[in-house]
Amino acid sequence: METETLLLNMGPVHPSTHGVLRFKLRMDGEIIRDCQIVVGYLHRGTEKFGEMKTYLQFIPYTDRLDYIAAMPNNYAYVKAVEELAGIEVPQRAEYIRVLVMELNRVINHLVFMGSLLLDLGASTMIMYGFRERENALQLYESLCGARMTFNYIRPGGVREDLPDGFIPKLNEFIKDMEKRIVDYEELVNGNEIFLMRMKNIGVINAEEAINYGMTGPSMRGSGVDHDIRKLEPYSIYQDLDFKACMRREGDSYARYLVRVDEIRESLHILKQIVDKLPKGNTINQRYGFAPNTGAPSAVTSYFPRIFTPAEGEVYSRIEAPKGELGFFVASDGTTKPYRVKIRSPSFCNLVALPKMVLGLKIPDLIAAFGTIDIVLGDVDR
Amino acid sequence: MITNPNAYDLIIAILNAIGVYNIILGFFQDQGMEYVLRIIIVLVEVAVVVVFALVTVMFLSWLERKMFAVVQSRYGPMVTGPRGLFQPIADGIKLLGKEDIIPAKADRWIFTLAPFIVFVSVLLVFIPLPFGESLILSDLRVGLLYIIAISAITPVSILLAGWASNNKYSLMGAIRAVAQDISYTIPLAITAIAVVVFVGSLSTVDIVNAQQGYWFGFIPKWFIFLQPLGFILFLIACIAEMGRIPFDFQESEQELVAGFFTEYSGMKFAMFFLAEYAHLFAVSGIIVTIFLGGWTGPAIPLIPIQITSLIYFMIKTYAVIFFAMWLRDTVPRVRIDQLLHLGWKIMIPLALLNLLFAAFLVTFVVTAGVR
Amino acid sequence: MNSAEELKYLLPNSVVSVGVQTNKPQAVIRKEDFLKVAEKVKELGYDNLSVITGVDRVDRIEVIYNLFSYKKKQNLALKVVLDHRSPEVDSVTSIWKVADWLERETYDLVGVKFNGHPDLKRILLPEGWIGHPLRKDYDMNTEQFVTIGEDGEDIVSPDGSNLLRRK
Amino acid sequence: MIGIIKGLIVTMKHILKIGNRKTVTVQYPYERMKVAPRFRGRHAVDEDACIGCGICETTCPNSTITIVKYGTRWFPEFNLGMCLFCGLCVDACPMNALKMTGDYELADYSRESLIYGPERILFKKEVSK
Repeated sequence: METETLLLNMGPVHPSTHGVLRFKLRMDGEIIRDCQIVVGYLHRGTEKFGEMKTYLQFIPYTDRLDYIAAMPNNYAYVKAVEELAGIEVPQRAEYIRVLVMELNRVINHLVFMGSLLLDLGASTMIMYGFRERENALQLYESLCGARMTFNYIRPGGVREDLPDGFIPKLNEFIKDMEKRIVDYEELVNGNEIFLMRMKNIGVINAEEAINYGMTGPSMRGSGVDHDIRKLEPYSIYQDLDFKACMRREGDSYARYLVRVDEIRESLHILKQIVDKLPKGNTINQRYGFAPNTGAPSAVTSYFPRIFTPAEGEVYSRIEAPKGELGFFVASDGTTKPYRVKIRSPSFCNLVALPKMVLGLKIPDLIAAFGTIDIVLGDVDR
Repeated sequence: MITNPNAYDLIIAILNAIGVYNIILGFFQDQGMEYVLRIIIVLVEVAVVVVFALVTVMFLSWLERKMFAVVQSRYGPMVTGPRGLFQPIADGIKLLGKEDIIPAKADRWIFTLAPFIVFVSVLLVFIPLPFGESLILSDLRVGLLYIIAISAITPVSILLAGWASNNKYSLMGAIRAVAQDISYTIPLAITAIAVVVFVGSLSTVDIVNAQQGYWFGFIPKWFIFLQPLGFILFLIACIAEMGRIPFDFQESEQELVAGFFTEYSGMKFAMFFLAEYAHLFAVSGIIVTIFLGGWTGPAIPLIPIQITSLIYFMIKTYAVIFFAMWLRDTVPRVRIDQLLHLGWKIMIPLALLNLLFAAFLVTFVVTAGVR
Repeated sequence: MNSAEELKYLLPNSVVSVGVQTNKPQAVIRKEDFLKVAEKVKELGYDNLSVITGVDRVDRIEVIYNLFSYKKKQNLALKVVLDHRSPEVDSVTSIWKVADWLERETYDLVGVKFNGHPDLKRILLPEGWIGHPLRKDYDMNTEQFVTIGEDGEDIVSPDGSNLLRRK
Repeated sequence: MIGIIKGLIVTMKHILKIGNRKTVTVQYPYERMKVAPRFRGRHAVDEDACIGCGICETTCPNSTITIVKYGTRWFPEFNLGMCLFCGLCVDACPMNALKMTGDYELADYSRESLIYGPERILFKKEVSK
């Protein structure tokens, strides 16, 4: 029977587009025949800001890219600057950096689980995720004074040392999380309705996943065993014992499970860091004061106002919770970067979505979209 | 034919007990307007039911939010009244104060009419619902059939609302609601028929009366024990009929924004809201009536059976409502085609099988025991 | 021999020069041969296109492609130098699908035209935006206003006269 | 079916508050959470230490700070409507005069009232004897 297709405009204001994303769908009844993604509603010109601000001043702006997990953004930019200028980083600072980044991975995946389940109609999981996230955010608050926009990592180290009582609280958090994950798995993983909604939905095979530029957990759900922490170990990852979580199915459920596994792996990494954390400086002596004592807001980092790395270009990438996060920084020898380009994981992962959902239904689009785990601040920059 | 006593008889009995009935009746008879008295009593009944429904709806919306909050480690509404009990009233006042928007391209008449049809059709279900011994508005001889027929009006009005809104999301929500309702009324009716086979009557009061007493002295003669499969099917069909998670396609917030009432605001929105919770109560009451023994329960000395039966009915109904809310807090939503698949390919065959089983039981096993 | 030198060895005519991008090997490619080189590079196993960056160097525009091979675990950066007035290069969408959006972004913000791209239009900024913001000569002081038209598409205007206009 | 029942048990545990599954939210604004000592909220300037040098002004990434004359001396003025609360100004202050307090309830009715001049942010350090 000949049927007329219907143009459905989903977004930019829609409950499950995770912000301001717009799908232009051509529907045959409930079946998606064509899917176009329109982005850019949250474009703030972050790359242009990069050219206008000094190397130090740009760090707070990177917090606002992927605001669910801002620490890796901080680090990815700082890493690029460090590679450009050849700055040494003390061991303790590296450990603290990895600690905060892995903690952020846990947070990101908790929010992912919550919002995915919320997209599917189960509204309880997001509250559980946020309940545990709150504990982690309080750790961050005690560490750097902010809960989401940290501005904590500096070229040459970190802003401040860990506060008193941080490690015991972190241990408590890890212990608590290990128990809570069991709860989540019982609540979600075996649920038949959840399986019905996730299995064989939004399938993408390994080759396509790579070709479409997917990275991170979304790609590892398709059976590609690649993790930048393993491929090009940065910071102290070569000293740590962890594995890149991987599933073969390539469907939404696989992508979900990869992230649940990653929470466990991250907790495992955190435990190792707590054991191994060395003593020493938290910032390269050239870029910091000797630590002040006493006062709670004692500042230990002092970045020189005239910081001019030599002319050059660098592309440096890390494994952010959402995928490969890269910063291309070009310097022309002045105090400001000549060009900053952000390769954001959300942006590139989104390219593959239309490929996944053609021929499926609207609820499947929501489910597949939820498992790609994007943040609009990261997509639009 | 002997009809079961209903609320009309009860009111007259109460008036008699106080000793004023004859005086009032005499007054009206003098005027030659006996029918006016009948109308007044019926209007009183209707007023009681409407007020009861509204209060229940408010309480249920509070309960739902509170349940949600407790499950999610939160407090829920706390400020308005003791533990936030008056929050629904505050919400109602807020909704009354909202601008009543009718979209420019909407069909004005149908758009305005639809919420009222939904609400009235839900209220009509209360008529043959036995709240307790003789606490029933009217014991229709075709009570069960009537309930199924009336609940078929709801999707029609939802379709009206969705169509009149002139919004693609509303239309899709409405189409889903109708598809869902058609496919779930059938197993609903078939499982209900299985119970009717035991009772031999469509009257809700007869169904409850058939469940009085005990087997072996301690197992109540509820149909849930004779028809466990029927109960599960009926429960699933009812949740689908109510349009609650996991089967809330008519709204399905994350997919269709708010489904058929996307365009509604203010009091019209409140009407849908009221209808939803009134429906929840009514359908839970039906489940209790058919499978959980209705208002039956051990008699307590010194307290009139009308009161104890009402209490038993409420306890059971709220247990069912609690289960529906508990389920909503836990599970995600099914996909629409999966739901239809479940309805047509699994539930209808199972319901038919269950009917066959019931007929077998009636014919060969418990003919004497239950009837 | 690093990956850029290997490429130079294989395609001596197309690769202009070999250098480094801080710690990654980089090859500068003649823009006429770019598509051919990209195909060769894909054959060599560089299956992941990380990022496409356009840099406005005032007198020229450079487009830098950062590639990675999951098979060989090697990095490679390709650079094409384009004319500043009409920067045009062949699209690699047919080779790496992710280039679709990355090229659109480069077109949008830097103004590089990618020949053979299936749907080359602005992605982050609305259609009709004047200028390419990441060019060094972009006028930061001109305000542009975006409104939504009848059909839901964006309309850009240099003055705010059509803001909050209702029918 | 088993999976759903497992899930129902988890939610029931929360209803009955078994194990460490207590209510965690607080009744803001009747109850407040304690903010960390390092919390980056509204700025405060030590009246005695500030020399009005303007280093904070040049460090600020978002032009939040301007140096204004207050009485006879110069002090920074913060337009908190533009502030990123990044704390770079605190890091940069050569006299350690600038700090960020735990004051986070900064919502206001107009943009003008978000400009915090010296009269609202100055404090005197208590000298312990």
